[in-house]
Amino acid sequence: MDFAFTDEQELLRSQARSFLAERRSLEAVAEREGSFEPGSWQELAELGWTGVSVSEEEGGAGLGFLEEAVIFEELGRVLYPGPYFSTIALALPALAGHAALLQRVAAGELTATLAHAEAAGPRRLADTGGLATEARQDGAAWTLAGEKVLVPDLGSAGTVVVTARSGGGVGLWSVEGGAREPVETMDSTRPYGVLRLDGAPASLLVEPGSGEEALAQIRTRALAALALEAVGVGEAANALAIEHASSREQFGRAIGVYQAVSHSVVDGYVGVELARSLAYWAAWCVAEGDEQAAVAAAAAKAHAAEAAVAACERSIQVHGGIGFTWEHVLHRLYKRAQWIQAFEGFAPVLRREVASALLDVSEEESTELVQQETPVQQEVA
Amino acid sequence: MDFAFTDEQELLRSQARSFLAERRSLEAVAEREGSFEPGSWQELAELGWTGVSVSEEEGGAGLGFLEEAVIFEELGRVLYPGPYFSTIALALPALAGHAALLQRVAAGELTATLAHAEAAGPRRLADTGGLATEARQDGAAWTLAGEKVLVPDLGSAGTVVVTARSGGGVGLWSVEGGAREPVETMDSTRPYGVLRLDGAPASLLVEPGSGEEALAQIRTRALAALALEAVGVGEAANALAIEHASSREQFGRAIGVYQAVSHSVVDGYVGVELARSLAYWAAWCVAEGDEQAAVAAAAAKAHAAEAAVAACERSIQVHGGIGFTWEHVLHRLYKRAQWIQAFEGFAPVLRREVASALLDVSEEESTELVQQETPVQQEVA
Amino acid sequence: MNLRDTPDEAAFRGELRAWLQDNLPEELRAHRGGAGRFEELGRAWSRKLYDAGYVGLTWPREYGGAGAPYSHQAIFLEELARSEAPQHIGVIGLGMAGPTIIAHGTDEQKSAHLQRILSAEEIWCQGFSEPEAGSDLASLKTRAELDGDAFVVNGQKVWSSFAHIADFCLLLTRTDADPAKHRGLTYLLVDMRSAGVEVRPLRQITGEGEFNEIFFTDVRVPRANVLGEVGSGWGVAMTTLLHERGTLGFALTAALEVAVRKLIALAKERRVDEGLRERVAREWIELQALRYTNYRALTKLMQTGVPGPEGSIAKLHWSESNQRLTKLALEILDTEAQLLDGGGHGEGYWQFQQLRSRGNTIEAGTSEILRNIVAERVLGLPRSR
Amino acid sequence: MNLRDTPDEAAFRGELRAWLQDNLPEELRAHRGGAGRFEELGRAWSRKLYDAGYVGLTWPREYGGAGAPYSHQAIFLEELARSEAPQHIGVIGLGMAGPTIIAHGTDEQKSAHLQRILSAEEIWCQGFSEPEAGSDLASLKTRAELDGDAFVVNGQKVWSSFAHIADFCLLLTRTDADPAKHRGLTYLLVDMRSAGVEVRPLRQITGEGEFNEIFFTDVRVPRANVLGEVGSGWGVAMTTLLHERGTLGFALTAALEVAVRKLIALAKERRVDEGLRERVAREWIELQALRYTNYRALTKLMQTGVPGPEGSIAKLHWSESNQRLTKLALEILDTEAQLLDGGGHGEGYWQFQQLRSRGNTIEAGTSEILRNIVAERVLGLPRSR
Repeated sequence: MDFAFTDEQELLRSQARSFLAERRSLEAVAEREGSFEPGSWQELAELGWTGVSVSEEEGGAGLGFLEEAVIFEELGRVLYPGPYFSTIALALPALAGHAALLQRVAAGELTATLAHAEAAGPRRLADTGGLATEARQDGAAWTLAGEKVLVPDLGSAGTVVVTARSGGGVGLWSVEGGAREPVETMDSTRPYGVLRLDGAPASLLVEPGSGEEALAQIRTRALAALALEAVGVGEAANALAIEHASSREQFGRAIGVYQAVSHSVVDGYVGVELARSLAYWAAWCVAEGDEQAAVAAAAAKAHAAEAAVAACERSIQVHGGIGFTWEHVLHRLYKRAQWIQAFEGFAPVLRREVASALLDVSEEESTELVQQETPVQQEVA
Repeated sequence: MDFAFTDEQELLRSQARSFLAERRSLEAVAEREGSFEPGSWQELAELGWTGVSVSEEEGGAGLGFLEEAVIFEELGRVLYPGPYFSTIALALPALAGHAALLQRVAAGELTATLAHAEAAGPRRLADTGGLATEARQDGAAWTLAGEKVLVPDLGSAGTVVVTARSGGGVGLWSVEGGAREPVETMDSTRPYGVLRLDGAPASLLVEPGSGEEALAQIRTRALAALALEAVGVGEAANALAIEHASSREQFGRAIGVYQAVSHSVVDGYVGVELARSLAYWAAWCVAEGDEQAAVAAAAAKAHAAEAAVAACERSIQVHGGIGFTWEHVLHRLYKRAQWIQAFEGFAPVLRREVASALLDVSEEESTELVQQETPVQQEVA
Repeated sequence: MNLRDTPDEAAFRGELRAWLQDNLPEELRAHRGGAGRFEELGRAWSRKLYDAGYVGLTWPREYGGAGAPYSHQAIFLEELARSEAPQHIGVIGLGMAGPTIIAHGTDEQKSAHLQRILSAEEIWCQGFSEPEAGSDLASLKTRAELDGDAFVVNGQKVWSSFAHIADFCLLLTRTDADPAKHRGLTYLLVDMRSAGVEVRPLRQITGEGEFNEIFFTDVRVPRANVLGEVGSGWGVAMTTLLHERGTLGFALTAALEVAVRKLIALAKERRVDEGLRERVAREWIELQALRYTNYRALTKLMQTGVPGPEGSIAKLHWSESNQRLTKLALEILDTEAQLLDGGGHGEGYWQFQQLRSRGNTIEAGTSEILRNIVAERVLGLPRSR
Repeated sequence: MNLRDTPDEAAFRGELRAWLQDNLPEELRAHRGGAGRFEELGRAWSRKLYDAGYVGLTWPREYGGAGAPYSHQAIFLEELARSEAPQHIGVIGLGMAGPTIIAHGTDEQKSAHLQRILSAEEIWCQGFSEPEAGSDLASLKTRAELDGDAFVVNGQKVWSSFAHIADFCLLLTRTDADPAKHRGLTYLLVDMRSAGVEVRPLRQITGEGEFNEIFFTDVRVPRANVLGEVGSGWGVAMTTLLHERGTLGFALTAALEVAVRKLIALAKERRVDEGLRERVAREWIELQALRYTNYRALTKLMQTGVPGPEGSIAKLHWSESNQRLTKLALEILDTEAQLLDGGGHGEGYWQFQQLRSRGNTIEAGTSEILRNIVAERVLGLPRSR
């Protein structure tokens, strides 16, 4: 039993933190109004962050999700506005086996995202009902036709992994063309886009019929990644609250002496620390391919998003008027926390999924989850 | 627009309050471990409280539900452990038209309750599905057979109003016989009982076929009455919290100076004041036979029960260890608040009922409820 | 107890409802709040309300009011909300400046301002808060020094709604560096067109600039513009704040009613699940709780003439209800919660409301300060530290 | 990071699980908590655990412990919870008295008590709180006056678990009326069979008497029973409280796991609706949050030997989770929520748990005090007043 990051992982974290503090701080992001600076992507690539889990032969570091977990959390703390989540959490798993694409991602030459939702079709990765985008094969060449909505970071993504239906079922293709229309979002650091495909050339990534399985894996990774980001966001909001409560004076004293302030800050802190435990658990499950990964990721994302939103709200309240202004960085954290919260369903949606795993199963399976949900004991059984 | 009790009603309240403080105080109830003292019922009758809404011809005061509302709230404040709720809210409406019974109730000679729930049948007044108690007619005589559970105050009730099914549908009968078995409840001031009827002689009160309508009216009255009781209970818990926070010293000061204490007490107070507004609204609707009465009563009971429970919990926390002891009166208030909460459904059940009224209706009807839920404007329309 | 309108109230309501139907311009209906869009049309609409006799309903007739009972004002706000009409643009003049001038003003001040407030010829703003003096108002630093027949004002105010369009400002200043902070304050009525007054909008998290900073640099304010006595500003300011909270309940109920109505429409449109339905019902119930608490307060006000503590309760309850309700709306929008156009209600209506709602527990008395007030003044708990 | 057992941990767990299967008496399984039923059987069960080598797992070998890593203690508590077995009856001896004696005791005190604590021959209770000194422990008034070779103790303690069956008491007394309250306290080890000790059970809102009052009237305590130095009692008491909170997390997780498991069984049995299902899932998630927070703490403890602040966090979180969970269970019982027999789970199980849970935010440090501790010691906020 060892629930700590390794020394190497901790080193990665401290390097990431100092690099980001210097080059990509929260304040700097705010100064650019949260817009993506394409040059920053190359910096990330040079640090090896775009190839963390890409094999060494394909130009990556050959590490795993726990190292990516560190990056997700640290990028969340500073609201990095580039397509790291889209490229690494949403798109990368679909590129497995496609060496050329993986190499370009690792080298920082290619960003990517995933396009799945449709206006009249599925809205969540967990769902492919009504998926209407069509893939057609003409010899070795594929073309796609359809319209995708809610595509994260579409504006800054190089290639787009697209779900579509062909005779063989749902598969995944990559597309570089198509018409892209930006959509304004509350969180401007991670905008959505609409992608219109009208016979755009496409490359097959995941065979028709295997799409649902690929989506399920992507989804679990994405939920875990968002839980980690949320922990970073929440911690940043808490840090601002602690700083303000310690320095702002009213009635002749730092406002942190008042329990209405200090206890609220404590509750924000406790919430994020609990979320951190869940997020690390989910990260470990993903890294290990543990069978609990899907439930752990759903649980962690549900809890961490709520904790991050609550931490931001408490922090805004502690700041008073100044925390309500555009110039203060808090609202950007708050909007990202809300972005995370809305993606793939608010907490009740995810908790219902957990409820199914707990309640709609045989006595034995449920006992497994309840008693042995801690993987600690697996080697005993 | 006049949302105040009349001077006469306020006089009734102050008389009730001083009588109860002297003769039936919360402390005195606690000393008797919450048990019913039959002699107390005659005192209530002498004050006219058992005949408030009974007509003057039948020996009552010929007043209405607003006067009863005052009594319900005041009895709630002191946790009166007799069958007032059962007699006046649950049974009395079913006795309408039966002068002899009404006279006996008004005179304090007869207490009563309502038996509806069945182990394998309906559990709520809103439901008659699966009702299995049978009523049989032999000439002018009726007999009942069946088993009723969750009968409030069965031990102290003289007559029992029983729902049963005959050829003509669901009706209500009164029964004095049958086997009564007490059931231990968390709130010992209002125990339940099981009533077994094996051909017990019965008198018809409400014609078969009209039972559902009668139950619906009883239910609305009962929910409003419980909301009012809950306000009394919550106010009593708040008063104890205020008193303790003002007098208990720790770290050299009254603990009420700490916001962790004072703000919690404020939230308890605010919750009960809001509940009071809803409870009075519901009481007025019942008194006026307003068409919003059912929704208002459900809304008020849902909110007031939660507010009373929360006020008790806050008060226990403010009291610390002493509030957790049997000798302190707080737990009795808490248990009554929980009794109220569980009766006819916890808040989510009642809120779903309100949701149906808001959402499962035409645009126009919903606009009625949303915009004109305030009866203030009815005379304009 | 009678929750129905009296014949007089019913008549007033009927006339008003008909008048609104005939007179409310379509472009003002369903105004979403925020500063941006209302200003141009606001004065004209306010004047229209004034000409029809609907402004200053409870003000004494001698000052241009209607001398009507408070219930008329409540009905007015209810009907305005129902028709989704905006309020009179001079909310600060009507709710704060007017009552304070009536209470403390000279005859000259009364005749100079009161009627012009009602007619929206004068829009007012409030200059109380400062960057270093938020909840701790008495620590304010804006100085006013007597120089001949005028006070010379230097300092900075913040969180001032309407300052960018205001004609006058209720300005609280320090005229004496007395260590007992509450003394030494003086209340001035300041012409916003005076030399040295600069207004800068403060952009909020919604992206709009509803509040402002006001900078005063050697602004000369005639001595005749002192409201009350020199050095008695704290007491005068308390009158202003009493009126701010005293008359708040009905406006808040009206605002919440609009929000609940839209929430219900959204829930019906999206056919939400049982869990969300229950939460929508809760918001409706909380609205009723607010409404009937106000009716209780109104009844007491009409009986005694003194506003009860319900103003603070209403503000606490409304702010938390509105925050919860707007979050619920985004949850109903589900995966579209982030979309500022197309996916949500028109032009990010709910997103705007949700973000804006975070200010509700801060502005006009933070929830922390309001809980202190209720604890000490209503419940009699020992003074919090 | 590896959440699986090491081979050593797996072996320990496997043996323990098999041992429990063979040795746990059926009448002890699913013990609901509370004092009433466990006492008679508790010492025998504890002795059995001791004989099998499962008591004092992390204590040094020289004091009769197993000298095992903390992870074994965590596994022990997990497996105990899984089999619904009660803990060792000497929780105060094991968790508080033992560690404090190890840290501050004389050799004589160590040899007199440590082994007997492990074997359950000595059951301990704690005598800290007083009626007028709850959260403000330093204001305690129980006096101890030196008279020859003994201290004479007079005073009253309260909220003392196990006092009615305890052999010894950890007693914090005042030996000097020093105005600096923390000084002048002396920590005594008191034989509960001494003349002048009277224990009165304090009945709780559950109806059971889990806590006690202890009255001391001219009780003579040999001077050799002072733990630490005369006048240094405050520091010794802090050691006790540190251990109380430091080792708490796993016991709390174990308790919550039992509760969640029963909640899930109840929800399945009652086929609850979607809204309740979601709330059941939430409690399971909160349990995982507690569990993995403890694992983080355990890892840190194993790396550094020092317990982190997670003890306070775990206590805060557990107490609120347990309160919410038990209320949820009653809500699932619906109209049967009030029934103490027949309708609910056996003999009012959930009703007992729900009422008992209200003490969770009061006992062993109120939530208010714990939030102060986290604010000041973990977050570094200025000291709260």
